[in-house]
Parts: sequence; C-alpha cells; structure tokens
Amino acid sequence: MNCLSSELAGVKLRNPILMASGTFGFATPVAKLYPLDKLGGVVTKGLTATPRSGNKGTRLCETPSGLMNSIGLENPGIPRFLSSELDEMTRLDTNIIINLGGSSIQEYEKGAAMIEEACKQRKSDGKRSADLLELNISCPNVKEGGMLFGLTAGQAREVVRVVRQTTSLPLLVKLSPNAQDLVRIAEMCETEGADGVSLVNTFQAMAIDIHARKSVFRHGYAGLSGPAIKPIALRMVHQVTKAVTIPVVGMGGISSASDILEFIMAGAAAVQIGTYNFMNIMAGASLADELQTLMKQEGISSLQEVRGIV
Amino acid sequence: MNCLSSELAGVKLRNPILMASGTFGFATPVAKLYPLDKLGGVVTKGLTATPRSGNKGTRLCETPSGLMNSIGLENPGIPRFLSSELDEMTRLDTNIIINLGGSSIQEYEKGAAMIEEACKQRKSDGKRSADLLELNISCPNVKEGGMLFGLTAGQAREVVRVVRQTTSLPLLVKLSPNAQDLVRIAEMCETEGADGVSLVNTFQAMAIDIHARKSVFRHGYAGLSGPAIKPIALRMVHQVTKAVTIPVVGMGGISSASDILEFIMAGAAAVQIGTYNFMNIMAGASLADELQTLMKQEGISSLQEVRGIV
Amino acid sequence: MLTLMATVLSNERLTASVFRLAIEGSFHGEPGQFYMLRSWDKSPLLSRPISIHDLTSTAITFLIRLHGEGTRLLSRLTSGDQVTLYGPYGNGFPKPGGNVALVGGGMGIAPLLFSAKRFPFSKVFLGFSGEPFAVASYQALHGDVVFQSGGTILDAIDLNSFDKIYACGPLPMMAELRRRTAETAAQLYVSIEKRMACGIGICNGCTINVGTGNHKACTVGPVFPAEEVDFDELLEL
Amino acid sequence: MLTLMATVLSNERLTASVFRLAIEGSFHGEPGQFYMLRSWDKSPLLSRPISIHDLTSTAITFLIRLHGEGTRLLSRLTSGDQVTLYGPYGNGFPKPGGNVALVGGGMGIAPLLFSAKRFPFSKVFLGFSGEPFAVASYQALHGDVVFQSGGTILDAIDLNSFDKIYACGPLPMMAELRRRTAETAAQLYVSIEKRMACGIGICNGCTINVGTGNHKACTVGPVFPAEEVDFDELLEL
Ligand SMILES: Cc1cc2nc3c(=O)[nH]c(=O)nc-3n(C[C@H](O)[C@H](O)[C@H](O)COP(=O)(O)OP(=O)(O)OC[C@H]3O[C@@H](n4cnc5c(N)ncnc54)[C@H](O)[C@@H]3O)c2cc1C
Ligand SMILES: Cc1cc2nc3c(=O)[nH]c(=O)nc-3n(C[C@H](O)[C@H](O)[C@H](O)COP(=O)(O)OP(=O)(O)OC[C@H]3O[C@@H](n4cnc5c(N)ncnc54)[C@H](O)[C@@H]3O)c2cc1C
Ligand SMILES: Cc1cc2nc3c(=O)[nH]c(=O)nc-3n(C[C@H](O)[C@H](O)[C@H](O)COP(=O)(O)O)c2cc1C
Ligand SMILES: Cc1cc2nc3c(=O)[nH]c(=O)nc-3n(C[C@H](O)[C@H](O)[C@H](O)COP(=O)(O)O)c2cc1C
Ligand code: FES
Ligand code: FES
Repeated sequence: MNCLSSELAGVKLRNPILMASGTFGFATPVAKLYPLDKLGGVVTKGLTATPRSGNKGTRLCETPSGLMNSIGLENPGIPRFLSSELDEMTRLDTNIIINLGGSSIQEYEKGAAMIEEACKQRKSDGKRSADLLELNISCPNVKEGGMLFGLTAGQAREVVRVVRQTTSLPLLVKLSPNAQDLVRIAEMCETEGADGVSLVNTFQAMAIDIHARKSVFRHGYAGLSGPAIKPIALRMVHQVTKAVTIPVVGMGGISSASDILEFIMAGAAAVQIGTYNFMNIMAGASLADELQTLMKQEGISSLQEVRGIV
Repeated sequence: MNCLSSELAGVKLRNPILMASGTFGFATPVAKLYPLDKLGGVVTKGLTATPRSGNKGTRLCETPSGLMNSIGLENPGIPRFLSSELDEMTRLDTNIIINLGGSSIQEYEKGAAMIEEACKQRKSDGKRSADLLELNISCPNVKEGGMLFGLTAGQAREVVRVVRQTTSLPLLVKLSPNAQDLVRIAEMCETEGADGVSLVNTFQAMAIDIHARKSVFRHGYAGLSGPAIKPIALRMVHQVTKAVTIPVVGMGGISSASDILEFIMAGAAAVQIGTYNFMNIMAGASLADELQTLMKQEGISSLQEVRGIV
Repeated sequence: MLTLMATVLSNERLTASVFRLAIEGSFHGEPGQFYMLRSWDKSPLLSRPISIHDLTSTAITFLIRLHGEGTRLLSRLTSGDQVTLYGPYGNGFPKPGGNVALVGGGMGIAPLLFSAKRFPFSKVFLGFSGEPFAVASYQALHGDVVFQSGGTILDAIDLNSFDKIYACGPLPMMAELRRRTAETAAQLYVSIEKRMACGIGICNGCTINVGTGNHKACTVGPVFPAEEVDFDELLEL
Repeated sequence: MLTLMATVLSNERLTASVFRLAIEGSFHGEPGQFYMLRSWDKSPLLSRPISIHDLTSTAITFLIRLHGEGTRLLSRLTSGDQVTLYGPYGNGFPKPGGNVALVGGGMGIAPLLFSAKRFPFSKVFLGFSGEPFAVASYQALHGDVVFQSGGTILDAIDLNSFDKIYACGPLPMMAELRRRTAETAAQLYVSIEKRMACGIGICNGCTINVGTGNHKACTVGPVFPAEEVDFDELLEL
C-alpha cells in the first residue's frame, strides 16, 4: 500500500486514515473486530488531568445526516489512562495520538506535563509510547459556565504556548469550527510552534424537544458531526491549508474513500474518521483498500500527486 | 387559523410561514400550483440595483441532507422588478418582502432608494406595495474578488445605516452564519434601527469533483442550505433571540411543522422555508395546516404561548 | 400544471443500465417536455427531471438510465409502488412543418418516441455507443427508423433533406450536429440538460446563457434553437 | 463478537405496532444481550439496539415495537432482504441459581423469551397496557406464564417466593418493582435502555451513573443490579 503512505509532523503513517477522538474510545474494543494495522493511527478519547463524569441527561441525538453529542468529556483522567490504557494501546500496530482537553490553562499544562513525564519514562524503559499529541482547544469551560474555551485567538494562543513548552511530542492543535476567525487561529498555532493543526471539531448546534418544550440536551447546545457538516468542514480545511505551511489533518463527516480524496485534494496531510464509525463499525477495516481502489480508477499513483491540487 | 397569526415588525402575518429568498422566485409560478393565501408571506429573489447574470458553471450540488448553490445573485435588476414583477406579486393574497442585495454601500443605497421611490409612488397611486424590506448583508463582493461582504460588524453597520436612512419600509436585516460574531452583528442591527433580523443565510461550503480534480463550483466555494444545517441554524437563532429585543425570523433547513415549532420555541417571531420547497414543491400548501394540527396535539393554543420558551 | 402521487404500472429492465418505467394515470404533455420525479422522502433532496418517453390516455412512460442515487431508486420501483410526479414542465420541440429528423444519441433517444408519435412525418435516427435499447418500440410506431451502434449516427443522416432537426443526446454530438447543419437550410433544435432544483423557474439553478441572454432551461427550455446555444461554454462544465 | 450481513427469514406483524423479525444464521448470545441492527445505508445514521428475543442454531429472532424511523424501516423488511447485525453486545442476566421471576412490561417482554428458554426453572410474568402480543410463544415454551392486560403485573407476583427477579420494561414499572422488593430477599436485576451510537464502549453515549460510578450501558449493562440504579435520575430525562 505504498501509494497511501503519508507523513504527519515527522511521523510516518501507513495510510492517511486516523480515527477521531471520542469516536474510537481507546481503540482496544475495535481491535477485537478488525486488525488496527489497517489504520494510519488512532486518536484517544479526550483526556483531562482529572477524571470527568461527563454530562447528565441525553447525550446523543440524530439529525438529518448528522449526529449531535453532549458527552461532556467523560474520561478516566490522564493518570488512569497512563497507568492502564496506554500500555494496551501500544500493543496495537498503529500510531497513537493522545487527545488532550482541559478547561483552564492550568489544567492543560498539568495534563501535558503528566503525559510528557510518562512518555519519557516509557522511553527510558525501552517501551513504546504515544506518537503525537492532539491538543483540543475547544472544550467546555467549567469556570465560565459551560461556555466554550479557546474560541478567540487570544485565549487559544496562551494554551498552545504553554502546551508547546511542556511537551516534546509532535503537537497537533485541534481547531473548532465555532472559532471567530479560524484562519487566524491556525496561523497563530503555526507561529507558536505547533507541528500541525487538525480540524474540524463539532459545530455548536441545538435540538428542541417540542413535547417537553425544552432543549434535548441539558446543557442547551451540543456538538454536531457527521456527513451533514462535510461541505462546511471541507471549505474550512481548504482555507486553512492555504494559510499555513504546517500539515493540516482534515475531518468532518467523512464517510467514504471519495470523501477522503476530497480532503486530500483540498490539501489535508491526513484525515480523521469520526461519526462514520457509528454508521459502520467496520469502516476502518476497508477504507484504506477502498481508497487505493479509487485512486487506481482515477489514475492517481500517490496521494502526494493530488494533495492540495484544488 | 387564529392560533397561527403572528406579527413581524408591525406587519400582521396570517401565519408565521414565509418563503425564503431565492427559493421561491417572484412567487407567481407557485401561485399556479396552490393558493398563496396559505402563506404568511413571500420573500423575493435577491435584487440588486443593476441586473446580474449570475455565475457560470455548475450552480447546484446535492450533499447529504443538504443543497449547495452558487447562483451568484442572478436577477433582473430592481428597475425591471419594479416595473414588471412587483405588480403581479401585489395581486397575490400574501405579504410581500423584497430582498435587497448588493456588493458595495453605493449599490445597496441605490437599490434601497429605487424601491423607496417606487413604493411611495404606488401608495400615492392607491396601489398595494411591498410590506417589508429584507436586507441581505452577505452577498458576493465583486470588488474584493468574490469574497463575501458584510461579515464583520464594521462593514455591516455601514450598510444597515445607509439602508435604514433610505427606506421607510419595515426593515429586516438578513444575517450570515459565516459572520465572525453573529450576536454582535445582530445587536448592531438593533442599534442601527432595524425592525428585525432574519437568519440564517447559507453556510460557506465546498465540494470537490475528484475526477476533474477541481472544485465543483467555478467560484470555489458555494452556499450550503437544507436539513443538514438545521441544528446549527437553530442554535444561532436561539443565541440571537436572547441577545436582541427586535423580532427574529428563523430559518435554515426547516422541513416540517415540528421544525417550525422548534424555531418558534427558540424565540423566532416567524420562520422562512427555503430548500424544502425543492424537496416538496407543494410544501407551502399544507405546512400551515400541519403546524396547526401539531399544535393541537401538543396542547398549544397559540404560538405566543410557546415562543421563546426554551 | 399538475402534481400527482401516482402508481407504478411496470418497470422493465432493457439493458444493465436502462429501464422503462410506466406510471398509471392520465397525464398531459408535449414532446420534449419533462416531469420531475421522486420516489423517496427526503433523501436525495431534489426530484429528478425526466423527459416524457411515451404518453397514452392511461399511462405515462419514462426511459431512464441508471446514473446515481436518484435513478437507482427509480430503477428499483415495482408495480404498485408510489411515485410523485410534478409536471409537465418546460417547452418541448416546436410543432414541425415540413420534413423533420429526430436525432437521438444514447439516453437522448428518450423524448423521441413521443415525438415520433406526435410528428408522424418525421424520420427517426437513433445512435448508440454500446448495446442498442428500446429500438423496437420506435420501429413499432414508425416505418422510418435508422439506428446504429458505434460510430456516429450523424453520418447516416442526409442533413440537406430536412427542414427541421430535433436532437437530444450528448453535448459533443449536438455540437457536431450544429457544425454540420450550419451550412444547411435545416433548423436545428436541441434539448439541453442542466441540474434542476425546482423545475418551475424559481431557483435560477438551471440558467443557460443563450444568444438572447440568460434563460431558464426548465421553463424556456429544455429545447432551444441550436444557433442560440453556446456549446463551448456548456462543454467546459 | 460478530459483524454480519444476514438474510431475513420472516417478518410477522403481531399487532399494529409490534413485529417479529427472524434472521437466518447461527448467531451467538446470552439472555439479555442485544444486537445493533440496521437495514439501511446512511440514513438514519445509527444502528438500533435490539435484544435477542430468541435464538436457535439456524436463526435469531427479534421482537420489535414501531417507534420512529429506524424501527419503521426494520418493520418493512420481508423475507430475503438483507440486514446488518453487530453483536452480541453487553452483559445479560446473570445465570440464576434458585427460583427466578422474569418480569416484562410491554415491549420489555422481548428479552424474556430467550431467558425463559435458558432458565427453565423460571416463572414468566408479562404485563401489557393494551393488547397482549407474543404470549403464545412464551406459553409454548414454558408452563409457568402469567400475563395480564391493564393494571400492573406486579400485583400478580408473590415477590417473596423468588431468589432472583429479572425485569425489563418501562422505567416506572422497574422503579416500583425496586420499591416493592427492597424489603424482600429477592435480588432484582433490571435491563436499562439508553441511546447508543457504537454498542461497544467507544462513544460514551450510553453512560449511566450507578452506585459504583459511571458505567456504559452497552458493555457493563444493559442489565444492572437494581440497587445500583438511580431511578430518579433516569426518570428525569
Ligand atoms: C430536462 C431533462 C430531461 C431529462 N430526461 C431524461 C430521461 O428521459 N432519461 C434519463 O435517463 N435521464 C434524463 N435526464 C437526466 C436525468 O435527470 C439525470 O440522469 C438524473 O437527474 C441523475 O440523477 P441521479 O441521482 O441518478 O444522479 P446523480 O449524479 O447522483 O445526481 C446528482 C445531481 O445532479 C443532477 N444531475 C445529474 N446528471 C444530470 C443530468 N444529466 N441532467 C440534469 N441533472 C443531472 C441530479 O438531478 C442530481 O441533482 C434529463 C435531464 C433533464 C434536465
Ligand atoms: C439494549 C437495548 C435493547 C433494546 N431491545 C429492544 C427490543 O428488543 N425491542 C424493541 O422494540 N426495542 C428495543 N430497544 C429500544 C429500541 O432500541 C428503540 O425503540 C429504537 O432504537 C428506536 O429507534 P427508532 O428509529 O424507531 O426511533 P427514534 O425515536 O426515531 O430514534 C431516535 C434515536 O433515539 C434512539 N432511541 C429511541 N428510543 C430508544 C430506546 N428506548 N432505547 C435506546 N435508544 C432509543 C434510537 O436508537 C435513535 O438513535 C432496546 C434498546 C436498548 C438500549
Ligand atoms: C461522540 C463524540 C465524542 C467526541 N469526543 C471528542 C473528544 O473527546 N475530543 C475531541 O477533540 N473531539 C471529540 N469529538 C469530535 C470528533 O473527534 C470530530 O472532530 C468530529 O466528530 C467531526 O468529525 P466527524 O464528522 O467525522 O465525526 C467527538 C465526536 C463525537 C461524535
Ligand atoms: C438556490 C438558492 C438561492 C438563494 N438565493 C438567495 C438570495 O438571493 N438572497 C438571500 O438572501 N438568500 C438566498 N438564499 C438563502 C435562503 O433564502 C435561505 O437563507 C437559506 O437557503 C437557508 O434556508 P433553508 O435551509 O431553508 O434553505 C438562497 C438559497 C438557495 C438554496
Ligand atoms: S430548475 Fe429552478 S429555475 Fe430552473
Ligand atoms: S453505545 Fe457507545 S459507549 Fe455505549
């Protein structure tokens, strides 16, 4: 599968297909369904320095070609992840990307430091560790009353700077489509030394239960993902790839090999598959082959040949 | 149908269902399919001071539960509209909203002035005229190379101010979901004397033809509408209704009576139906009845009872 | 204009990718006009424009090629299923005086059966790149049917012997026919396909730029006088 | 764990809104486990969690109530159609020792047929608010079937005579059963329904807060010891 090989921030990828944060857990349950060496890599569920129990009430709601979620960053906390999950994940034959969340600068810094320390320790123990860190800068901000954090360039800069100083892993910054000026934030990430950016996270959205006369989700708004958002996500990825020189990981509604090729042609170095995993839990088992077949049909001998062609 | 009666910026509406700009032409072709007294009102295709031939190349592209368009504001120009279309429209038994576009302050001002003059003339001739003016502040900006105009509060303020000074019609300002800070722009519209705001216009989006290795649309990006965007549009309408005191007209992907009720519960004074007209050309013939039936089922005796309840 | 929920009478597969869909009812229409069809609820979003293939007092027939999702769903319909039809829409071929040639290429033959029925003094030319289909129904109706597989059907037409030529087919074929008839007396009319959202002139999605300015293919067309059509621009898409 | 494209054997309508769907194949599973089903491509987006109703060496059966779009599509399947199944997922009812009561309310009776088959010393209680359905299949399997329409089936159970009670039904019924068994020696297990995206513990969509902390209904559940479940919180949704 040479024609699919890709590179991301110095990390070699077997193929450009990564599994998106929050839609693949810690990967091990899926490893029982198909071999994960079919994938370029997997991103962990978003992790925070301390455990989070997530949101109460309804957490999922389907929309036309979309999925709304309000998981609320439920996760076991970084220490438990490092002591129990990471080890199992490193036995998988694919790249590992840790997704880091937080709702204050301090929390991000603390989380990044824990990961840094553990990865160094593992290295000195001769053990495999994570390959990349993905910094999610649009998490719920608990302090400011459930608002999203990191949507303006100012706030975002602080977080990126602190984490960049803390981690020695290649650093991707995951951008929110709800940001006021996405391109400016991406440029800022480049300036602050990020090795790449990934986008998009979910779109802030709403659903109302007309019978109950209230929002379906307790927190009012939730995040929209899935094929519905693909056209907007593709536009954003295209805009960002034209503005920065660091690699861009594209995602948002990808549900076929042809969608992947669109993101690559828009300039993405790699892509992530999120909601599609729920439409087809076996998606990752065949997407790389489907991409290769499609490339043959279209006379494309390597992704490099068409990356950013549009 | 008393329970559906609504009001918008001082204009009485038989029901809250308006047909959105660009998805209903100048209404007369539909009047041959069903009586337009089923509707609260109709919005004209976007009009500019001088005629526009619109964009070349592909103008439409379907996406999962969405529609992308790049019509490029093709329209006969305001003078021809006023001399030929408006008269026919005033024979329809429903409210008429003129949608005004432009790509420079001057063009907007000129267009608004032409409409003002014609409406005054019609009045003094004892003829019916338009009921409202909807100012679309996110049109393609021809001068600045196809970029969108009116996405920042500064630019938008200028346009709204000039048009407000020019027109004596009740003024709605139609907001773009691509604006950097939607809520701030809505507040600005209120400050500048707009009688209401309507939202959302289409989301900037992209589709790539992987075979041709280029964008499906000649201008690169196009506008996404339809059920795919509804959850995001609803969130935006909710945010704006909480921020301003002037009425808000909600739209974006509405395709059922239950969608309409969601927007009303989010605070909308009225709604517009766009893309759904293309999914069901007879939509307008039955939506008001369906809404009434649904309200009965849910024990809602008037829209006022639930407007903004969420 | 009519909007109708109607019932499928039959759906016959003619080749691997072409089917003939018959729908019960008394429909209206002229040769070259079309209906907007859908047999699904909300996905895909738009209805599909399909020409009238044949019309009797009790049924309307469409000849359809499998293309994408929409035609795939139409191809699966079976007797008794429900379809929604809007139409007839557009302006078809003008009523001919004199000799008329009906020239169809591939799927473009679809509107020509009903045309041949209504224009009995016409001669029919059907060109196929692969396996021919539906030819028998043209022959059953009409003595004068020439058909050909491979090559170009245009070579089989004595272009000087017709007053009017009505063509429907791939753009390159119609552009070539335009070149070949430029010097003849024959008036050429062509049927143009554009993506359509509404079919009734309210979306501006189907505009084509013809010599006389912008026109909507759904209301002014789909049939246009060939000399007004800018084939180079259309071919560029 | 298995992922399978399989073929519908039969689909019987039992009442206006309940149907029994049988699918061909040799499937695995334990009483109380479920499969994720879909018979559509991309819309609706998610597969639907459905309990194992019955399992033989050649077929698996589901008992399903029409609810929204997904179950509507499943209800339209006919013999020969294809379905995609993922599963078996989750933890079912524990293997009982002693006397066990299987208590189902409405659609909650679905997992109890296979349970009754595997737990031959159980007694079955089926409660319906309206028209009863599927009762004959329980009776065919098992001598001890009590069923009732209207009122509450709970009144028919001598709660002191069981070591274990396995219940599936509306939350208020299970909450009431919890109250009534609080003072008895019987251990109560309940099957909890939550919206699920993945079914295998990777989306965190189905978390429920039980006494021992957060647990995923799809992997740790859907069956939980009743004393761990916070019914008040669940009822609030
Ligand atoms: C006036 C008119 C009459 C037609 N008559 C016939 C006919 O009799 N028989 C027949 O087989 N086909 C006919 N077509 C073409 C037919 O409409 C398309 O093949 C069909 O819309 C494809 O839909 P799809 O979902 O299968 O393909 P997709 O490619 O999935 O469709 C994607 C979108 O593009 C549009 N589209 C794709 N191809 C065309 C096309 N050639 N013309 C217009 N829109 C297109 C679709 O409507 C849809 O909106 C006609 C087209 C027009 C405009
Ligand atoms: C473990 C488990 C086992 C189940 N077993 C059965 C069974 O044997 N027979 C049966 O008839 N039903 C069963 N259900 C309920 C069944 O999954 C829902 O009725 C079904 O998902 C509704 O889908 P819909 O598209 O028809 O309805 P919609 O209301 O349109 O569905 C909208 C969304 O909500 C979800 N949803 C709606 N109701 C439920 C629910 N009660 N539980 C979980 N998700 C829901 C759907 O999956 C979908 O994502 C079970 C649920 C779970 C969690
Ligand atoms: C259920 C769910 C949980 C998610 N959790 C996270 C998360 O913890 N961290 C994160 O950065 N993104 C999270 N995301 C966002 C996805 O990683 C992805 O950015 C988004 O869903 C868009 O891609 P898609 O349309 O392919 O799903 C989550 C998405 C879903 C649907
Ligand atoms: C084909 C098409 C043309 C449109 N033209 C205009 C326009 O001229 N002026 C305008 O303000 N909005 C225009 N719109 C936007 C719609 O009025 C509406 O804001 C948008 O489509 C979202 O609503 P919907 O999802 O219900 O379609 C157009 C939309 C479509 C699909
Ligand atoms: S298809 Fe809408 S104007 Fe022609
Ligand atoms: S359904 Fe995804 S974790 Fe349970």
